[in-house]
Amino acid sequence: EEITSMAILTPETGTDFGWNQQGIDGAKAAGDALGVDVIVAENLGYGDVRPTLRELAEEEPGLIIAHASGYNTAAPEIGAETGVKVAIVDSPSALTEGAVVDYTASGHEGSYLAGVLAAKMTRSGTVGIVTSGEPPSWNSQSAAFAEGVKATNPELVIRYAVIGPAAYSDAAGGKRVTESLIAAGADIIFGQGNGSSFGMLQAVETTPAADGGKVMFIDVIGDKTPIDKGYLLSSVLWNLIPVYEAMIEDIRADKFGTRNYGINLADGSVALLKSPQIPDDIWAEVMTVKDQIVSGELTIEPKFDAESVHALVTGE
Amino acid sequence: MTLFTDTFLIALIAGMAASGVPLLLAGLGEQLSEKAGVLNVGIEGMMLGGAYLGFYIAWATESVGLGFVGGVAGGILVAALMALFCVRMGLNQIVIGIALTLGAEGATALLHHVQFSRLYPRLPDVATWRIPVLADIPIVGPALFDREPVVYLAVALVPFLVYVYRRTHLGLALQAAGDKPAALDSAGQNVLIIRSFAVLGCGALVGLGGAFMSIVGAGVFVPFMSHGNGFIGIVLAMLARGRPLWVLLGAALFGACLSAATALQVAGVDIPTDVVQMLPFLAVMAVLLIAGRNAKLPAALGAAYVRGER
Amino acid sequence: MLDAHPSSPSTTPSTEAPPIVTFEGVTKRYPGIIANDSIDMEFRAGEVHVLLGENGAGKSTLVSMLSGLQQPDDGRILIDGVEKPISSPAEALDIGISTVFQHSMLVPSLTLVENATLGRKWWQRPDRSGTAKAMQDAAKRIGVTLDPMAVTGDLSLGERQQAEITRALMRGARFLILDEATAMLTPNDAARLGELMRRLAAEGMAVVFITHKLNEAVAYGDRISVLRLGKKVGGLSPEDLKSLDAQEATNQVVRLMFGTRDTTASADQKPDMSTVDRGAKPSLEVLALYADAARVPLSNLEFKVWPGEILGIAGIDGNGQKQLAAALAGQAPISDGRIVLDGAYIDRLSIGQRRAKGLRYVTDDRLGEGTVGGFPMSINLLLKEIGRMPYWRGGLEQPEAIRENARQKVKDFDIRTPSIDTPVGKLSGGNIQKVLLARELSGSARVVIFEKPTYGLDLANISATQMRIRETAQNGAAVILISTELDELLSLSHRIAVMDQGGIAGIVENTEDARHKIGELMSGVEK
Amino acid sequence: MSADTMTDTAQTGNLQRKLHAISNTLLMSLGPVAAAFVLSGVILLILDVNPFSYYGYVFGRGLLSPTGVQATLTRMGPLLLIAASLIVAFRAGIWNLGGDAQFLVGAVFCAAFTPLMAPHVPVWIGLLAGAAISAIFGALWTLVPAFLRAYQGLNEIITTLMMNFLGISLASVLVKLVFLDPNTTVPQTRTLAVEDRLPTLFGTTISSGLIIGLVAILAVHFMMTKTAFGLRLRVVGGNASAAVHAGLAVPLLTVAVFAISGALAGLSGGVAILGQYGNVRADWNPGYSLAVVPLVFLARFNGFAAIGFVGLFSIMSIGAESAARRTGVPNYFTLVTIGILLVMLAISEYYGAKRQKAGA
Ligand SMILES: Nc1ncnc2c1ncn2[C@@H]1O[C@H](COP(=O)(O)OP(=O)(O)OP(=O)(O)O)[C@@H](O)[C@H]1O
Ligand SMILES: Nc1ncnc2c1ncn2[C@@H]1O[C@H](COP(=O)(O)OP(=O)(O)OP(=O)(O)O)[C@@H](O)[C@H]1O
Ligand SMILES: [Mg+2]
Ligand SMILES: [Mg+2]
Repeated sequence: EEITSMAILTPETGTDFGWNQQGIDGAKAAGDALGVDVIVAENLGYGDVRPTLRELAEEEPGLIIAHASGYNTAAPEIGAETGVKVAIVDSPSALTEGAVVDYTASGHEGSYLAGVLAAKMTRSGTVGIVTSGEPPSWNSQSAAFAEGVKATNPELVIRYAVIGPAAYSDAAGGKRVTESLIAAGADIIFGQGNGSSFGMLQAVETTPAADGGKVMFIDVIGDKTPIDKGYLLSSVLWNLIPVYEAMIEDIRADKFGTRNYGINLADGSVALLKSPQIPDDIWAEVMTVKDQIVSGELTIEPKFDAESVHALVTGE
Repeated sequence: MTLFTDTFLIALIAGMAASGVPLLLAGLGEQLSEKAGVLNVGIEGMMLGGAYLGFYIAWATESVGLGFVGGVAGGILVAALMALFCVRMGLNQIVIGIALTLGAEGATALLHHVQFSRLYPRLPDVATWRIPVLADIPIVGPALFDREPVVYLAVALVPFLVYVYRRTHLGLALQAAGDKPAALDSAGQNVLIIRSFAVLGCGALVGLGGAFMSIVGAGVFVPFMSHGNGFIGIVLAMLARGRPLWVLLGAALFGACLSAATALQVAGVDIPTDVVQMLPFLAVMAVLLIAGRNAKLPAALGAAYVRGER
Repeated sequence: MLDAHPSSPSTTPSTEAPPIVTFEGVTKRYPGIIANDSIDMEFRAGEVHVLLGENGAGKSTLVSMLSGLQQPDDGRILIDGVEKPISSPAEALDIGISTVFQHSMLVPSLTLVENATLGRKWWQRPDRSGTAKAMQDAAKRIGVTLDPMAVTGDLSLGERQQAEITRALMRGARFLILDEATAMLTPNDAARLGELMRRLAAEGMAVVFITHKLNEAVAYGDRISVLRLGKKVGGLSPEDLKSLDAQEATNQVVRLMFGTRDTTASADQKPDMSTVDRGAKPSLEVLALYADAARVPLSNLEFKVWPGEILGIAGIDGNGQKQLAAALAGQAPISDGRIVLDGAYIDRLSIGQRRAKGLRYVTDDRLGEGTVGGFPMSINLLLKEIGRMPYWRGGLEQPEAIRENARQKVKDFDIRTPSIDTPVGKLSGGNIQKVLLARELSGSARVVIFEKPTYGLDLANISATQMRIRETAQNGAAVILISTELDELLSLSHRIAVMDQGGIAGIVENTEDARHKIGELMSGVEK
Repeated sequence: MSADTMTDTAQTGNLQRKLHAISNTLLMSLGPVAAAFVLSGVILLILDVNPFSYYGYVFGRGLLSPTGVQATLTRMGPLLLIAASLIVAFRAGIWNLGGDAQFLVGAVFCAAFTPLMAPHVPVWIGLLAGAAISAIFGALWTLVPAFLRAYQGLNEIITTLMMNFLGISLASVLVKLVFLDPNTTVPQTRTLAVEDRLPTLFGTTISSGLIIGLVAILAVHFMMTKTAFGLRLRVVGGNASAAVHAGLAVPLLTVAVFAISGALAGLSGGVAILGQYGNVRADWNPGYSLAVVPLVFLARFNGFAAIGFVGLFSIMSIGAESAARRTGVPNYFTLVTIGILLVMLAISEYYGAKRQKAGA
């Protein structure tokens, strides 16, 4: 079956150096590479997305990518109603031949590596996790990060704080909570949040660690290097291009709906950003762990619930 | 290593102040406006106006001081629309308030999109003033008495407003404008001027709060960053029933609850985050249930004043 | 002293002073009505200019244009001979026009002092103690005592009116307007205010005085203008007033006001003692009643009212009359004692239940609790009958029945309204009262409490209302008549109780010497 | 905030006058729409977008395209229920600003129980039960403000706002911790199967929630303007002291108002779930109540006018989303457009009232 156009829907604008931007940029790149036109519907929020889905379906795209876990009920329903193929996130069980695929993007493997990196680089022995809320993808990355830290050095202390329920845009809250974690001894912050992550970054930039040195920031999903002031230690980068490309190819091969997609270290769709702040020897050690994961020697189970995160950080 | 070190406690108390100041300013502003009879549900919009313009000017001029002036101007800009529509023309205050909130949300997000969304500029740390003796008090001193000057200004506004409300004719005029505007009018004072003044004053205070949020609180502007603070300001103003000190206490309570929530999480106390986040609201509901009694609002609150109308 | 009849006018300035304010063809329209129709009028220094007219004639409208609250739709206003609009109250005050409005213009949440300082420069500190002293001095001039630090909202309507007059005097203006300023005053205080008006005029002030009491008009006025349906229909010049005696002047004014309609005032009638049957069971018994109220708690009230009897309640306004009425009607809680209606205790019953048992209460707070200002007059007439047949059937409104009722009441009670759909708040003060009376006096009542039923009414309406109060008693209801008008009480009541500071100072039979006894009770002689 | 400025216009009038009124209303609502377009058109020009193509898309999508108008009509269902909820409260002088939480609490309980019931009972029973659950829980959420207001005199603006914050949090706590669908990692309730939802109308995608909404708002309008009960509520709203004086059971009526208003808001949540969403996700809050509050004020608490304003709002929100995408304007612009439209509507309502006064 041929596909000449596809649509992607995101809840926020594609300029967040994060989830939305990775989705939109990835879809555009995949489309460019494989000759598929891409319609972008961004900033749709988390409310009623059905009208937009129906409207996009009227243009008879070969695929609609519903790039938010909040869309995973609506998209398959509208897909079924209008006969358009859809890709959704966070619902592996929704897989339907010829109709629905899932790509649960979880950077947990990369986050584990980030944990290893943080454990090796902390001077104070305390690392912090700040999130703007507790959606499944944040949870799985927080949990894997904590596992990576503990696996590297069980003595280390992990401090964990959530800004608020769905406080995605609360930049001031992000800064305040990050400052508290720094005061609690953290000198490396693993931060997840959309707008609020800029507040976290600002806190890191303006608050010295207990020893007077720099606090370093580990970001997720996107690459904030262009706006970095020297505090970005790393980022768990996602690359959705291979995922979307695979979907397009499966449609062309009439195999759509026979498998789900994911991102992982092995094919490079998840990667750890190497910033100049990371010494080469430590980077090499982290890469060793990466190889273990890629080879399957080490498996990291994703944990999507908040309780697992809480249990891991308190070390229970 | 114990968690509750001085540094951590200082950060918690400082965090309380940082999240409390915008609420304090929002509450004081709303209170001023309500006293004069204008129910201002547009303060979320005024806050965003202040946050955006304050941040923009602080960033463009690299001057924090000018930034705060810009914040005040941003708040006043939105408030001027409120004064025009609701005080001058007498349009429905709730409709206009919500319209201004939506409009300011959209406009500031749009401006941010055009100007900052590729760069997300962040401001450097804001200089603090150390208050000699007080700053030496352990824990509380560095947390509260080595702060950005705006914090002192915000707190100083409390006694200042108490003075204005109780000891000046302006205070009486404000109260009359809210309780019985016809009486004020027939006494020869222009109700529309008093009310406009109150609304613009509200815009100035709230805008300053917004600027505090973007310049000091976050150091960055992001869309929708006021995040419901304006609505909490309305609650604080109504709870305080015209008394500025109560707004201060309420803002401190909210700030304290937010800090406490963070402290609980950082300490690893395993209660669901959402439940922890309900704390401040539960606290206020508890206060209401225990101490709640006839909370009288100004009699003419929300009603436009038209001379000779009856 | 209490029956101080108005003294005759003192010497009027013989040389006419120039007018301070002149109206030339001034017209004011409201939806459905021309409230002032081409009015030509002059207000001179040194003159007490009395405006007379029935309820709704347009007197207050005229005042509102003098005081800057309203602008004329047509015509010119000259100030000191120069055309100049009075575009705001501030301007009116600047010109020296100080007004006591018919409806209170005090802020309830402020103290009297604070109200008195309203309007001063905003940055100044209110000089509370200085103003309080000035206020007390001014109050002394009209012979009342005020607590300047009292919160206005705690005061009775009468006290508020006294405070407003005091405030107007304090402003030291050259043009004083008093819109029904004596409506809430005791005859004694009214007489004093009259004397004061004369003094002020003698000092060169222009006074505009609106009243429904013709004796006051004739006694204190230098010039009388009569309005009817918005038009100036005539008046008495100072020369006329000087040349006519009081009775002739009154007759002439009545003719101007009411045309040839019959308005025989009932003031001199005596109550019909035959309707009372004291052998029967009393309709209402009040036993050792106590109630906590903020300013005037009720203590140990005890009285009975028999069917057909009118019990007057006299006393200076603010001595617990309002609280008593509210306690009887069930609007305010009592702390001790019992209330018996037709042999059954009603003190535990709700307002609605008491009403169902035949207790009626005509409040004096017409806009505050008597009506819903924004609702049509027709609905206000049925405010206490909501859901009843025939106006509602099965819970559904019957518009025709409701309108018919309104039309009937408009006719019966001579309510002047543009239409029965007009919001009641837009009617003139007197007409709002008629709506209230029309509502309360229909249906069967066992006990009716009238609270200042005639204040603000014009002569014709007063006599009509008094007639209705009598009829109510004749139909077998027990009536409690609260009034500050001693003459009214004496002409209607069978017995009169005097209230003082929340208690009953005494109850006297309405015999020849009642006036004297009541005077003694009110001034506390018997204590 | 007094409700007595919102007087009922006299219901008298013959056909001719009605026609006149209708054309007046049309003018009064199209005028401000046009003015809003001119103003936001200026902003579009600054953003280098052709305003005509933008508004072409807005109406092309929201009003003229078949699926667009279906989306508009579907969206109206829950909004009309919210409007009905607010009209009851506002007319009675109860400023219930907690509609969003009442909506969510109703929605969450409905979404928690209906999917469990659905497989075991006929569809219509499941739907009825779901609707009842949502209404009951919506009403329960107003209990605290209702009693505080009725018996303590505590101002309901404060309490409903507080309960709003609490209810929004509670809804997401319930979804995350209690009513979680065990079969997915996403914190959301179980999903009601599409075939178990409210039927759509005439083979379109329009949810029959629209009918429920229309019936509710007309019923409320009728109740408030034509029945004794409604009049009692309006008296309480118009002048509470007069209501006491007239012997109305003000506290009971107050509680009743809260209960009805909360139930309608909860039902709105139920209809949204049963008709469209099928489940509730954690942290979901469409904020319908905040959007509808200005609309019912503009409608002067009149049910028919509210239908018009809700319709206009739905057209705008459906259309503007589409127009933003097609013209490349960030979707934030939709907020600006709606903000400007509200101001323009308020201005036209103001002049309308003024003219009415002058002409009366
Ligand atoms: N002397 C005064 N002059 C002017 N305004 C005053 C004065 N006293 C109080 N107010 C105003 O009155 C309002 C209530 O003030 P206050 O602090 O006295 O309340 P409160 O006595 O605590 O109320 P409550 O008794 O109901 O608890 C405030 O708006 C205050 O500014
Ligand atoms: N603001 C207003 N809006 C509408 N109608 C009004 C307004 N003010 C007065 N009217 C109408 O104008 C007419 C004159 O009213 P006005 O108050 O001047 O009468 P009045 O002579 O003072 O009567 P009263 O003796 O009862 O006080 C009345 O019919 C009244 O209903
Ligand atoms: Mg006190
Ligand atoms: Mg009058």
